[in-house]
Amino acid sequence: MNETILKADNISISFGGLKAVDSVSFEIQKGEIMGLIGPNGAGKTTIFNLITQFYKLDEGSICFLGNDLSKFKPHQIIEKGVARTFQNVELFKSMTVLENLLVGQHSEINYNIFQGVIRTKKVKEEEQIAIERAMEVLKILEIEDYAYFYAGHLPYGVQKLVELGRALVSGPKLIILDEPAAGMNDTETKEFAKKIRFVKEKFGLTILLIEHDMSLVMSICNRIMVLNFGKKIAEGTPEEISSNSEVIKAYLGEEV
Amino acid sequence: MSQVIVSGLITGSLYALAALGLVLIFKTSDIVNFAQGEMAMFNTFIAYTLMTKLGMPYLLAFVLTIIFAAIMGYLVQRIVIRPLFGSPLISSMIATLGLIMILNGLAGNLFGFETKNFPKMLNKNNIVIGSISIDPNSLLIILITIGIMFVLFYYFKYAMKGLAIRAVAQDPEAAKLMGISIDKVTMSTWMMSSILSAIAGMLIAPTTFLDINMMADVHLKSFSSAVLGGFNTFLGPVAGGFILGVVENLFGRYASLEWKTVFVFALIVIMLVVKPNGIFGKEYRKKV
Amino acid sequence: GNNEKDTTAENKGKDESNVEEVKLAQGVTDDTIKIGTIGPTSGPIAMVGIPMLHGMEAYFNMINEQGGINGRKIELVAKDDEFKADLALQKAEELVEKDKVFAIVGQLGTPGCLGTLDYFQEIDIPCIYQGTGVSVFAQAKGNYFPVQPNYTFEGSLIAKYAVSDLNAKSVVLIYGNDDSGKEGMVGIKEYLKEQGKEDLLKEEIAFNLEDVDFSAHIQKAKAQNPDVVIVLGYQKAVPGILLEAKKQGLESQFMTSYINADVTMLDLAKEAANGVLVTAWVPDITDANNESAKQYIETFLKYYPDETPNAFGVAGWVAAETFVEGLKRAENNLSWEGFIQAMETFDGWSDGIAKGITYTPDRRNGVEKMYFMKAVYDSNGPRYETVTDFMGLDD
Amino acid sequence: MKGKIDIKKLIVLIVVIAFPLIFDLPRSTMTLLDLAGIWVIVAIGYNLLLGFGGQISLGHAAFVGIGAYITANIAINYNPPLIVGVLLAGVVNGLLGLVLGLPALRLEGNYLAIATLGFGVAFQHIFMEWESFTGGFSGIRNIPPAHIFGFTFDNRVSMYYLIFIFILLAIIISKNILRSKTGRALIAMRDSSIAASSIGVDIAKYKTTAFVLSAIFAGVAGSLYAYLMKQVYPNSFDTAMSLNILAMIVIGGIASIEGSIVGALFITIIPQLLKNIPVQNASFILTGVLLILSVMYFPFGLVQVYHNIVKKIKGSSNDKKGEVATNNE
Amino acid sequence: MLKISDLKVNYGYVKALKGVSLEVKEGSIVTILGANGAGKSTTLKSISGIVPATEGEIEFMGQSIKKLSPEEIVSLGVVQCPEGRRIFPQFSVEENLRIGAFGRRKNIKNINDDYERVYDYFPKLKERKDQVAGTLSGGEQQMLAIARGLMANPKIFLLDEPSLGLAPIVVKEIFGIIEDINKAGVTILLVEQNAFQASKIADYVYVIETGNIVISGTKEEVISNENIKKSYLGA
Ligand SMILES: Nc1ncnc2c1ncn2[C@@H]1O[C@H](COP(=O)(O)OP(=O)(O)OP(=O)(O)O)[C@@H](O)[C@H]1O
Ligand SMILES: Nc1ncnc2c1ncn2[C@@H]1O[C@H](COP(=O)(O)OP(=O)(O)OP(=O)(O)O)[C@@H](O)[C@H]1O
Ligand SMILES: CC(C)C[C@H](N)C(=O)O
Ligand SMILES: [Mg+2]
Ligand SMILES: [Mg+2]
Repeated sequence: MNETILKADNISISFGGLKAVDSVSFEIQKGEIMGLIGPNGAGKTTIFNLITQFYKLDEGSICFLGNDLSKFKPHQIIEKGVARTFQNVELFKSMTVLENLLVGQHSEINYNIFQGVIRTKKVKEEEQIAIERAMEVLKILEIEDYAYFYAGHLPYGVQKLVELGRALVSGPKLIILDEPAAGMNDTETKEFAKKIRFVKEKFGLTILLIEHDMSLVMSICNRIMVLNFGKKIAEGTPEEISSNSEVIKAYLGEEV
Repeated sequence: MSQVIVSGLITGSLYALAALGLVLIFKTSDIVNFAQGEMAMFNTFIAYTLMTKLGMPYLLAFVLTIIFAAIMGYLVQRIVIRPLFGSPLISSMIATLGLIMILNGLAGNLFGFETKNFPKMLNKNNIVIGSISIDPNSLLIILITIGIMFVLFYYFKYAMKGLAIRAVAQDPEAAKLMGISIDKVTMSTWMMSSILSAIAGMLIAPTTFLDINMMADVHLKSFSSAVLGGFNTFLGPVAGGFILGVVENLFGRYASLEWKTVFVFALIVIMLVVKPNGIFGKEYRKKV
Repeated sequence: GNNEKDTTAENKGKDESNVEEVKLAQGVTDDTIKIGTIGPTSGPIAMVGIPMLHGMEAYFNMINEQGGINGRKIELVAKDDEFKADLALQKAEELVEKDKVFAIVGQLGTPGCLGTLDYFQEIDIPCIYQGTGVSVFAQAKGNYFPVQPNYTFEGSLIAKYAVSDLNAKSVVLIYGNDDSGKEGMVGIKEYLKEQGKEDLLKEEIAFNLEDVDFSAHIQKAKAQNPDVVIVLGYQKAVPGILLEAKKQGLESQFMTSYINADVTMLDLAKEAANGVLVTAWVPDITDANNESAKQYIETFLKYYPDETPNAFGVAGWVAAETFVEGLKRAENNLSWEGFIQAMETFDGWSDGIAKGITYTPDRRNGVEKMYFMKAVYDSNGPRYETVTDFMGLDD
Repeated sequence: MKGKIDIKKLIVLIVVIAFPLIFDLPRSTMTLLDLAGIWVIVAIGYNLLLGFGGQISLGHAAFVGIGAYITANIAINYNPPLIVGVLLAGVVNGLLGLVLGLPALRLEGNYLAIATLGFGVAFQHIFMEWESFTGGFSGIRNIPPAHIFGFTFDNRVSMYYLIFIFILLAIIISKNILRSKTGRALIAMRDSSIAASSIGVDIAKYKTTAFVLSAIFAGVAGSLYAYLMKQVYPNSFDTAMSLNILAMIVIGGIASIEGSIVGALFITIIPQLLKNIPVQNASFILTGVLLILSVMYFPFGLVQVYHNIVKKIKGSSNDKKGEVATNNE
Repeated sequence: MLKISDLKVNYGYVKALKGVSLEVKEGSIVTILGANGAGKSTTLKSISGIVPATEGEIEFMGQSIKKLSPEEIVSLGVVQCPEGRRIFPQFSVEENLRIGAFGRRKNIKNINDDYERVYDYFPKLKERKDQVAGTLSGGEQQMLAIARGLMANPKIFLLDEPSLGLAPIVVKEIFGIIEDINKAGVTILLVEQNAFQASKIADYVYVIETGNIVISGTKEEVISNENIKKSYLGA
C-alpha cells in the first residue's frame, strides 16, 4: 500500500504577479483517495493543470511512477497513466456517449490511419474490443442507457459521469477529479460517492480529488491536503483536517 | 526611401480604414463580414449618384450617404443577420458571401460598369517636403482613420453601450440577463459598420477610382491588416494596415514587385505564427 | 450524342450533312442567324464584359432594325463564363450543341478564349474577334479571325516609335502581370533585339492588376531617369500610374496601349494624362468629326442611354461589324466553309470603325497597322490628337 | 436497419451509373456534371478539415490548382498511366498540406483563416509567375487524356465514370476514417481540444492530419480536373473559388459527407442553371439570394431537408425516445 | 410580488415545465429545490424572458411580464444571477460590474459608490478589480456573478445555484450575504441543490420534480417532511 505513485516536489507557477501555486510538495500513495481542498482561487485546479502539463511548471518537479511528467506533452500524460476530469464539464458534445468513451481509449486502440482507411480486420477487431470495454464501463457507472445519446444533450449529472467514464476507460492508474459532485444534490452526491469507491476497487485506482462538498470529501478520502493562497497549509486524515483550526478559519468556517 | 514609406503609410491608412468596420462587426458577433468591401462600394456609388445625378455638393452627399449607409446596415441586419441568430456562425459568414454577389450584381445593374472618378474630400496641391510629395487629402485620411480608431476605442472601453456590445459577443444569453437587447446591439453595430464602410469607401474611391471592383484588393488587405494587428482590438487593425502598406511598398521597391504579394502573405503567416493573436492582440486563454 | 470522343467531331459530321441538304450550317434559318458569344458578364470582370456585349448588341439591334442581312435577323446568345476557362468551355459546348449557333462572335477574356480554342478548332465553327491580345489566335488560322491587334505586335510598334521617332535613349517598361503586359513586353523586347538595342530597356517593372499603390513602381522608374516610360496594362492601373508619376514629378514621355485610348483614361487621370502617347487601331471615338465613331456612339446610347460608350463597347461593335461584313460577303452560302471563305476575302477592309483588316488562308493578324494619338487635357477639354498616320512594323 | 440503408445506397448508385446512359445528355451538361463531380471530391476532403476537424482554410482552391498543374506537367512530359498523375498530385499536396498545417498548430479562427487565405493568394501569384512550370497567364494546354490499362478516358462520359469512381473512393475513405480512431480524434479536437489532449489525442498531429487529408483530396480532384479540361489556367483557382468551397460544405451540411456532395453539386450547377434567366446579372444576384436563403432555412445544410422529410414520413414515433442519436454518417 | 400560475415550457419536444405555480411575497426569501433537470433553471429563465412560456402566466407586482423582452423585465427590477456564473470572461472584474448596471444606465449618479457597495459584500473582488474575469477561480467568478446582479439594483433577485462550486466557508458567506441583501429590501427567489442551507434561510420552499411542483410549504414544514429529508437533504 505504501508505494508513492505521484510525487510533487516544490512546485510553483505564477500568472503575472500572482503566485497561484507556491512551493507545494505532496505525495500520493498507491491506492488511496486523496482530497485536495481549499478556498476558491487557492490553486487547486492549477495544480491539476500542472500535473497534466497544460501549464508548465515555473519551478519544482512532478514525478509519476518514476517519470518526470514535465518531459511530456499534455496528450502523453494519459499514456503514463494519469487521467482527469474537468471542473466545467468538457465533453465532446456532438458525439454520443459511447463515442466519447471510444475517444477515451484513443491511446489504447492500436492501428494506424492507413489501416483505418481501408478498415482492415484488425481495425474491426480493435473497434469491437473498444466498444465492449466502453459498454462495460458505462454499465459499471450505470449509464449504459445513454450510450447512444448525444453527450451535449444530457443532464448535467449524467455528463459528469460520462466524463468520469471517459477518464476511466483508458485504464489509468491515477485519476484526478475536479469537483465531480458540483451541481449534484446530497442524494446524488451520496450515490456518486458509492460509485467512486466501487470503481476505485474495481480498477485498482488511485484518486486525487478536488471537491467543495465536505460530506463527500470527508466520507471517501483517506487523506486530505489543504491549499490556501497557493500554499499548502495542512495535510492529514479527514479527522485531523476537520479539526485543524487554520483550515477551519480559511476554508470550513465554524461548524461543519 | 522616405517617399516609399510615406506612400506606404498612405495606402496603409486605406487598409486600416476599411478594416475598422470589419473589426467592429467581428468584435460584437464573431462574424467576419466578407461583404464589408461591397457595402463600401455600394455606398460610395450612392454618394456618386447624389453628386452627379442630383448635383449635390460633396458635403451634403457625404452626409446623406451616411444616412443611407445606416439604413443599409439596418436592412442587412434585419433581413440577413437577425434571422441567423442561433445558427452556427459560419452560416452568417456564408450569408455575407451571398451579400457580396447581391451587392456587386445590383451595383453593376444600377450604377453601370464603367470606372468613375470620385472627388477627393480635400482638393489641394501636393505638399512637397524635400524629396517627398504628399497629397493633403491623404493626410486627412490618415487623421480620420486614427480619429475613428480613437473614438471606437473609447466608446467600447468606457461607454456603457460599447461595453454592452462587447458583452453580447462574449455571452449573448448572459447579456440578455443584464438587460441588454441583443437585437438592438447587433442592429446598431451593423449600422455603425455600414457607416464606417461608407466613409471608407468615399475616402478610398479617389485612389482606387469608383467601380464595382474598387474594394477587391483593399478588402483583402484590410482583412489581413486586422488579423496582422489583432482582430480583437481597434489599435491592431490600424497599426496592421500601416505596417502592411509600408512593408509591401518597401519590398516592392527594393526587392521584387512580382513577388510582393507572395512575400506579404508569407510574412503575415510568419508573424502570426510568432504572435498568434496578432501584434497587438491580447492573448486570451480558456481556463479549465 | 455524348459518347463522342472529345477529339473527334461527330458534330462536324452532322453539320456537314446539314450543309449538303440545305447548304446552311446550324443556326441559320431563312429569317434568322443565331450566333453566340462568351464573356464575363457577372463578377469583377463584368466591367469589361458588359460594355463589350452591349457594343455588340447595339450593332446587331441596328442591323436588325434595318431588316437584317439578306433578310435574316441576327440573334445573339450571350453566355457568362465569369472569366473562367473551364466555364467558358462548358458554355462553348452549350452554344454549339444546345443552342446550335452559327458562329462565335466577340468572345472576351484571355482565359475563356484560350480555354475554348482547342474545342472550336476541332469543330471548326467560325470564331470572329477574340477579346484578348494573346498572339496564339493569330496563329490559329482556319476558323479563327482575330480582329484587335495582338499585344506582341503592339509592343513592337510602341518600341519602334519610341526608338526611331522619339529617339529614346532609355526606356522603362511598367507592365501588368497578365497578357496585356507580358505579351506586350515580349513584343518590345523582340523589336529591340532585332534592332540590337536591347540595352535601351533599362528596367521592367511589374504590377498586379489589383494594385492601388504605385509609388514603388514610379520610384523605381524614376531612378532610371528614362526618356520614355511604356505602361502596358489596362483599366484603372494605368491612370493610377500616371497620377502617381505626376505626383512624384516623373516627367518622361509616357506611352500606353490602345486598350486605354478612351474617355475613361482621360476622365480618371485628368491632367496626368496630358501628353501621353497611346496607340490606336480604330479612329478616335472621342473625335466628334469621325462619322463611324459618331454612329457608334449614337447607336450605343440609343439602346443603352445610361451607359458610357467606351473602348470596350467599341470592341464589341467592331466584332459585330466584322462578322456582319462576313455575312454580307457570304451571301447565301452560309455553311461554315462558305462563311470562312467569305471572310478570307477581306483585303484591307476599312468600311467600319476598324480599318485595314486583311484575311487570307494564312494571314490572320487582324489589324496590322496602328497609329499614335496624344492625350490632351487642357482648358479646351480632354481629347486625343492624332500624331501619326497608320503605320506597321515594316513601314 | 442495415439492409434498408444498403438498398437505398444501391438505388442511388444505380441511378448515378445509369444516368448518362439513359439520357442522351449533351456534352456541355456532361462537362458541368464532371466539373461538379470534381468539386464533390474537394468538398468531401474539405469537410474532413473544417466540418469534422474544425480547422478553417480559405485557400483550398490552391491545392486543387497544384494538383492540376502537377498532373498537367507530368502528363505532357511523360504521359504515364493516370494513377501516376493522380498519386503524385495527392502526395505533393499532402506534403504541402503538412506545411500549411504548421501555422494551424498555433492559429485559430480568423487568424488561421487569413493564414490560409494568404496561402491561396500566394499560390495564385505563383501560378502566374512561375512560368516554366505553370505556363504563366496562358496556362498549360494540350494535356493528353488520362489512360490506364490501355483504356483512354477521352470523352466526357468516360471521365464521368472515372470521376465517379474517385468520388466513391473518397466517400469510402472518408467514412472509414470517420469511423476510425482518426475520425474520432478529429471530432474530439473540434469539440474540445483541451479534453481531447487530456485523453491522449495529439492535437498537433491531428490538426496536420486534417490538413494533409483534405489537401490530398483536393490534389486528386485537381489531377482529375487537368485530365478533364485538358488545360489549366491560373485564375481558375482563386480566392473566390476557395470561398466557394467553403460555401459548398456549409450549404450542403457541415460535418456531413452527404452534405459535401449536395453542396458541391448545388454550388457548381445551380448558378449555371440560373444563367438561363435573360436578365443582366440575375444569376449572380439570385445565387447570392439562394446562398442566404439556404443558410437561413437550413442552417445545418441542405441534407437537413432530406432528414426532415424522412422524419415527417416516419412520423413522431421516435420522439418519445427523446434525443436518440442516430449514427450521423 | 411575483406570481406564476400554471407555467408550461417546452424545449422542442422536451416538456421542461408542466404547469408550475408559485408565489413570492415582497421582502421574502423563497427557495426552489429539486434534483438535476427538474426544471428549476427553466423556471427562472422563463421569468426573465429568456425562454418563452407556452402556457401560463407570470405576474410581477400585478403586471403580466410573460410577453415582455428580457431587457424590459430587467428594467422592472427582476434580475437574475444565472446558473454557471456566466460572467463575461474577457471583461475585467470592474467591467463586469459595470455592465451589470446596464439596465439602469440612465439613472446612475456615481457608479463608484455602487462599486463600493458591492465590494463591501465581496472584498476579494476589489483586490482583483482589474483582473480579466475569465482567469478568476471558480469561486471568485461566482462572487462576481452575484455582485454583477446586485449592480442592477434588483427588486427581486433570482439566484440560480449560487453556492455551486464554492468553498464551504464561502457558501456560508454567500447565504449570509443573501440574507443581508434580503434585509436591505431585496426579495429573493433562490434555486438550490444545497437544500439544507437553502431552506434554512428561506421563508417558503417549493420542491420541483420533473416539471411539477410536488411539495411546498414554510421551511419548518418542508424540513420536517420525511420525503424531502430522504431525497434532498440526504438524511
Ligand atoms: N491562466 C490564468 N491566468 C491568470 N490567472 C490564473 C490563470 N489560471 C488561474 N489563475 C489564477 O490562479 C488562482 C488559482 O486558480 P485555480 O483555478 O487553481 O483555483 P481553484 O483552487 O481551483 O479555485 P476554485 O475552487 O474556485 O475552482 C486564481 O486566483 C486564478 O484567478
Ligand atoms: N436548451 C435546452 N434544450 C433542450 N432541453 C433542455 C434545455 N435546457 C434544459 N433542458 C431540459 O429541460 C429540463 C429542465 O432543465 P433545467 O435546466 O430547468 O433543470 P434544473 O432543475 O435547473 O437542473 P440542474 O440542477 O441540473 O440545473 C431537463 O430535462 C433538461 O434536460
Ligand atoms: C478586352 C481586353 C482588356 C481583355 C483582356 N486583355 C483580357 O485579358 O481578357
Ligand atoms: Mg478550480
Ligand atoms: Mg439548473
